[in-house]
Amino acid sequence: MASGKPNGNAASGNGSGGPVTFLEAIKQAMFEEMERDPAVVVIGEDVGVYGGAFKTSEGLLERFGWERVIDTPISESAIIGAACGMSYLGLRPICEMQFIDFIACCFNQLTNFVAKGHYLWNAPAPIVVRGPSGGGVHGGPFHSANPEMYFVHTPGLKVIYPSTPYDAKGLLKAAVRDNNPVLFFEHKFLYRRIKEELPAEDYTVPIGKAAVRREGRHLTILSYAAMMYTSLEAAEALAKEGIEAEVIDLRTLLPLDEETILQSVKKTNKVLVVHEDTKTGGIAGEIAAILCEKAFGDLDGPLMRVTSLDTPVPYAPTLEDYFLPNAKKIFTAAKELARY
Amino acid sequence: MASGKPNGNAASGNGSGGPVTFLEAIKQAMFEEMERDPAVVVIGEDVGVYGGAFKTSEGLLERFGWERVIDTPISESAIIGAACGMSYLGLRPICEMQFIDFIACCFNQLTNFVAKGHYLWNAPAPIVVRGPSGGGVHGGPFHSANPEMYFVHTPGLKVIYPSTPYDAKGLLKAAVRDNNPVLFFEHKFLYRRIKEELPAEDYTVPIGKAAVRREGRHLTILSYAAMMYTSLEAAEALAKEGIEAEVIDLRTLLPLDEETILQSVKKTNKVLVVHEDTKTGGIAGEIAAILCEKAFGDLDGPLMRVTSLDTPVPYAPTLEDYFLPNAKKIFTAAKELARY
Amino acid sequence: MRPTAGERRKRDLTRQQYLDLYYYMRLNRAVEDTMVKLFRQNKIVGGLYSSLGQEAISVGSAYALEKKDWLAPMIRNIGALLVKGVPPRDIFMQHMAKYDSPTKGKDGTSHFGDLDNLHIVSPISMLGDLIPVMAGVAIAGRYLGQKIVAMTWIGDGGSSTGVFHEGLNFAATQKAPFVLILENNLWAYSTPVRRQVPLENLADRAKAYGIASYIVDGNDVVAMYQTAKEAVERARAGEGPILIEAKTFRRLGHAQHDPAEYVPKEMRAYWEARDPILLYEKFMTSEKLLDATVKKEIEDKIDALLQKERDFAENSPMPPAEFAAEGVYCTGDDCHKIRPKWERDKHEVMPPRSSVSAVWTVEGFGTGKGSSGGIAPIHFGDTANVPEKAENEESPTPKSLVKTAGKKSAKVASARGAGALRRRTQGKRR
Amino acid sequence: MRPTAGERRKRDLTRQQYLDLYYYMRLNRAVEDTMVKLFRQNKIVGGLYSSLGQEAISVGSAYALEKKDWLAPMIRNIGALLVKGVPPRDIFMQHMAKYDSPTKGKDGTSHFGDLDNLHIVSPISMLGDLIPVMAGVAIAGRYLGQKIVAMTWIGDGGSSTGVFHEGLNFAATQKAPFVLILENNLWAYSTPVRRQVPLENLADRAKAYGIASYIVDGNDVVAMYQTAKEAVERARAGEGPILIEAKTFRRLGHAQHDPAEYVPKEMRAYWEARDPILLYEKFMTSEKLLDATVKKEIEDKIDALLQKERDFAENSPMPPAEFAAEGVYCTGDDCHKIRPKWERDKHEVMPPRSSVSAVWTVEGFGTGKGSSGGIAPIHFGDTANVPEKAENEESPTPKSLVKTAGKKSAKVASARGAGALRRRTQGKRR
Ligand SMILES: Cc1ncc(C[n+]2csc(CCOP(=O)(O)OP(=O)(O)O)c2C)c(N)n1
Ligand SMILES: Cc1ncc(C[n+]2csc(CCOP(=O)(O)OP(=O)(O)O)c2C)c(N)n1
Ligand SMILES: [Mg+2]
Ligand SMILES: [Mg+2]
Repeated sequence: MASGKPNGNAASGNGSGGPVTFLEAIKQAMFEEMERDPAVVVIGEDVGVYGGAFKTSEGLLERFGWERVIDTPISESAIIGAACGMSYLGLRPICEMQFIDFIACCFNQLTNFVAKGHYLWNAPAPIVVRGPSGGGVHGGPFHSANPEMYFVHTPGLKVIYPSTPYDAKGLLKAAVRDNNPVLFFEHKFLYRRIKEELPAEDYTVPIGKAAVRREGRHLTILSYAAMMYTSLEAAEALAKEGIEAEVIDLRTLLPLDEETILQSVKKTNKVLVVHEDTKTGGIAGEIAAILCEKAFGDLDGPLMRVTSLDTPVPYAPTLEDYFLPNAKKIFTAAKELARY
Repeated sequence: MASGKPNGNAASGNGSGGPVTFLEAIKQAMFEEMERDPAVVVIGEDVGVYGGAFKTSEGLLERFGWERVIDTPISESAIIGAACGMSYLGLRPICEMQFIDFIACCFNQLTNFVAKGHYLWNAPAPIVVRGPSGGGVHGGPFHSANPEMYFVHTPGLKVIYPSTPYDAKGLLKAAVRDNNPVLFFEHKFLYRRIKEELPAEDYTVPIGKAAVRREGRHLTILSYAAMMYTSLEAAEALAKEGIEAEVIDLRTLLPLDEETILQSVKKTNKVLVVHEDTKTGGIAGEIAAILCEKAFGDLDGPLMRVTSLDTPVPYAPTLEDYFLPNAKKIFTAAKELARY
Repeated sequence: MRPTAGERRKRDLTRQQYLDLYYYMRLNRAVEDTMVKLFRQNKIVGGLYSSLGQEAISVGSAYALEKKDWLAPMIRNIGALLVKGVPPRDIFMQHMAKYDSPTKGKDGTSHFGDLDNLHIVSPISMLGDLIPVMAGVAIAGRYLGQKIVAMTWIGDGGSSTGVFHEGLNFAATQKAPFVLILENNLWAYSTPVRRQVPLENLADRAKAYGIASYIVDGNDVVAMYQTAKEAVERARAGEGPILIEAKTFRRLGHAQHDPAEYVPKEMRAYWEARDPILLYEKFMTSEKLLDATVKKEIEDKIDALLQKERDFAENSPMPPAEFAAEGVYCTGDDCHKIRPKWERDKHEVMPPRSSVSAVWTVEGFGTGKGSSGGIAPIHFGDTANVPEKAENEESPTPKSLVKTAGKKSAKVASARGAGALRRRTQGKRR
Repeated sequence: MRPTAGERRKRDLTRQQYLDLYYYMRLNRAVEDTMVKLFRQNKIVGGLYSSLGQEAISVGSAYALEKKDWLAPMIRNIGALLVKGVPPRDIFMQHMAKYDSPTKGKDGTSHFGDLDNLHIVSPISMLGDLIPVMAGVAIAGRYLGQKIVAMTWIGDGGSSTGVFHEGLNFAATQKAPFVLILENNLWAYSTPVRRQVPLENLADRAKAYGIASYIVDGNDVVAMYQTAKEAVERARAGEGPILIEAKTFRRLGHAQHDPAEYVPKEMRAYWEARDPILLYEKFMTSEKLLDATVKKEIEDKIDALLQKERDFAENSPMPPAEFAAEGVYCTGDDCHKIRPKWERDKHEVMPPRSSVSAVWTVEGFGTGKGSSGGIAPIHFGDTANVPEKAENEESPTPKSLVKTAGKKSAKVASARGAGALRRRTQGKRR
């Protein structure tokens, strides 16, 4: 296999034909970006020979070699620091956190070094930091994190949290090509549960643009990542009761696509934000403040939120189910909101 | 001096008579708690012989000795980790971050180990993490942090950010006695600028209670730390124009004192949040969401916010002044809000 | 403080101790075998890690601790928990997320502790974080006069984390009574040790902190125990933290999901032949410490125990959903019952007896001045300026450089006499 | 790769090099003296750090770099910036937060870089963070075929940070062409080195990574240069990262606000007598490299230069307020102009030439299998189970343990033959 093409299970370029999983979409994005540009390298724990704890980088080492697929020691700060240094010479490193929870271990490098470089010293660090995030798979309190708000609150970073294979691939490619540091969260619940046919040709999805997943006129549900599906499920149930929810996938959390949000609010006059992240300090608050500033007159009801509980992610399925938002909670909140 | 009383400049107990600075209040709180309870120890960089970079622990080593005032290597994760371990045997460590910015270096220990212990394993870690925070003193991008929201978004922690010497002392004592991990931010701009007479006797200020600093009926300004003074200054200017602002000092950011906030909103029907923290993801958003949930009917105007810019803290005084909120910006926003 | 050879010999084990080590290794393995069965029946909620082939390390090292000592397990230290007194049911229930488990289903695997009785600290998944925590436990114990030792484990891979360094360095500066067992099982997930740490012996990590270290065959339970015992007693005696590298091998994948095909077959085979239980059985048999009857007795005892424990675990309910919302904060008096247990006169740490002169003494140079009355910068440019001393205001005291920097002159590059400087070699190559 | 003694001798400096070192040390000190004046006139915005007495380190080490090499300064490395080609005005303006400074007033002190021309990376205040960053620079340069070396500095205090460990360990696993100068000035703010690091020689930190290290007299500029030069060339030749401990002393306080009274007077006096410029002047004079005329010339040149640079800096405006809002993100094409400069055939790193067999080879045991087609856990309990191999399915290949664990048998505690186990000593005490 030393110089062969990757095999069927390994990474491959676009267009194998059938629908691909979220996980495969990530792999394709990395594969294609590495094919396109030798400045793109992958760095992380067990990303090479093993192909990543979730096999998202499987086949990359085989095709691109040891210099471009770097298995590191267990040192998240070294991964981010080294990637930052590499980007200073024109490389485009994609860093993997084995689980996104471990991003806490390189918080300083990311928020103080990487995020501030362009503003302070004109030293942009175009790196991508990606990894499996989110709950619902009984990963327990240290393998289920939704750390997005720590970074949405850090000027200088961009934060992406896609929900479909199409977006995952297109946004990851956009992230690699972006001149800023981008955090890219992959909800592991979606990795193999969602499949989609992808275009054969190269494409990107623009960073900073939300997508309307379902049109509706009675209220707007804003969500992202795994909660998109829960929200859509709730929207179907609401439709049966005559409530037509517009469901918007935020996709990028920093910068937020205010335009799409405001447009929808103008139409529906009511907003429900659904996020899997914990409640206090979650993105629903930021959206509430934006709506106050820019659409107060449009609001016929209060912004409402359905979120996880303000606790660590518990391990037992009974507890985690209770902890997480679900379609019923969304349905109930939406019905209440619709009454305004 | 080996066994003597601390001298005039060093730490001393309550009641020296005259008004004391914010800094002195902090020192008194630590001194008195250490006198009261041998379980209380202080740990951090240069806290012993030097008495802390800002001299907040001056005299403590002299009085309490090497075992209770621990000069550490430059290792923030070791400080937090060790404090957590010490607390497991019943000690009550007060950890100093030399500048609060360096809390980013122990982010993982704090948010994953310390914050989650009680919920997960019934292992509360009653430690206090304190340090100088905030801008306005030309400390530049790495010595001016307002990191409160990272921790307000972390269930299991408590977050305090006082504005007066009285509160600083009373809340720090309450933090030491609290059975949960408490982050205690000391705005360094206030250290020597604010003086106040303190009670001679032992007292605490309850965690989780806001304080109404100025009564008013036209709108409510919510703020904390250094921005309290800026808000009060703006309130005076507003009063001259016939606008009476109620100014509330949040004091504790997690848990927020919703009762006091809601009470005021019931009266004024308008809310302006002022924080020195950057805008996106700042606490104003969380407050906006809470008001939507619990006081939507009371709001006659949109929640407005005056905050720092969404950038790192710039170094040059011209830039930092522009970056920070000031009385004029508050005044302008409040006038606009009052018009609703 | 170090024991003489004579003292060491006396530490050879009693028959009961030999049997204990055997029992706990067997129990460790049996508990994990049971969990593999539970896993295959889909009764384990999350991942399942294995310490197959590493049991001698967990058992031998934990067996060196006294009841009052503290430990914190990592994922492959079920054996240490058993030795410390955790009943197997707790381990089963942790993995099954049952309501009767120590964490009541909130956390899983070996993530649980017992601060009050067994003196066990829960780990978190982030590798290395326990090291400063256990250093803190160690110095708190010393502060309270308890004469305890704190112990934890770390993998070859985990030794690359920043917090390993901060924790061990801090422990060393504090001379904390702390023993760290570095389980070098040659792999960190899929990454072989040479890609994580460019060292022959990971015990050399200790050299960065000036602390003592040992290398021990981690598949030899007696060696493991004796080494740990010596380390624990040295640490207790005040010699500071000690690092023990135990050489071993991770026989299965990282966790149940991982077939570990990246490991050469021959390597696995080599280590399978060095199974610590097999080796120990051979030894015990040849030393007449074990025969078929005793072995059978032990096996029956374990079988019976585990059947009971497993039944209990299986019958325990899942936690009620609403319990998820409880317990983020410790509120009221009931949730924090830990009070410092003073085993020294606490007045020693209270003024006036605690008071000291707050100055540094530097060997060869005396002490500086205390800091009282200093000022600190707030506006960075607004503090009083320090008058700079003229270069030669004070006449130089010609002290030996060796003392100052604590360096041995032989190792120092450069000429002392500037005239010779040109022809000197430039730096000791090391 | 190591130079022979003969080669080393040839590296003795030219007259011009000797003079350059002198010039830069004097310039370093003069620039800082000027800044002290500016500080006292309240023209410096933030704090002011000093490298008084440490100039030989910054100058000697940076002088060992080639133009294409990269460096990143810490707060006490103004001298290194000057050697690398930064004009003094930039340093003045950085401290004065002027609009013409490299960061246009957004950041201060030595916090600025020049990625395009001078190859300087800006530090941040958090100590140690530069270490992995410069390791990344080093491996990126190697990847592009540029044959560069990356250099940075760290204090005795900074060597206790977690990121020091992660960065240096990573660099070592990568054999990165990276040189780290550990400036042991015996104090970290108010804390003496023995309270931060329990080592005689901080160069021993290197032993945790199996990398080469040197100890050098940091007040001897020629030794510093020659040591750095040798290290730089060894790193460039592929020997991996190298740590140099430079022994020195922080002559002033941590920054201008700190009178540093905690330092014993005698210690300061001792080191004042070892001023690196004085020592070097003595040496140069005795070697007839410097006389009063040359010295005067150099002083005049520096005076004239700094007068001009200072005037420029003082006349530069403060940044306009609105500029604060600009530049958080790089938008458009103008703000990121860095393109990789390939100095090797880039097809080497593109398929098919880049393709490899994705397996680990373990010395003595061959290779494992590639990972293609594996699956990963998502619901932690939902993946296919790995059939466990029976203990003795494969016959053990009796390979030497020495190879396996890479350990020397002499160092290993425990008996190889289990029968001897009882009477063996338990672990090599180290
Ligand atoms: C800080 C951190 N990064 C990554 C991980 C993911 N992870 C869990 S175990 C593991 C490998 C651990 O290897 P080692 O320390 O050698 O222990 P072993 O599994 O061999 O017992 C990794 C990478 C983690 N737990 N913590
Ligand atoms: C991570 C981190 N913690 C704390 C500080 C605060 N601080 C700045 S310099 C310093 C002392 C540094 O000592 P050393 O590394 O020896 O360098 P020196 O000042 O002696 O050159 C400290 C504690 C910091 N900059 N970064
Ligand atoms: Mg391992
Ligand atoms: Mg130093």
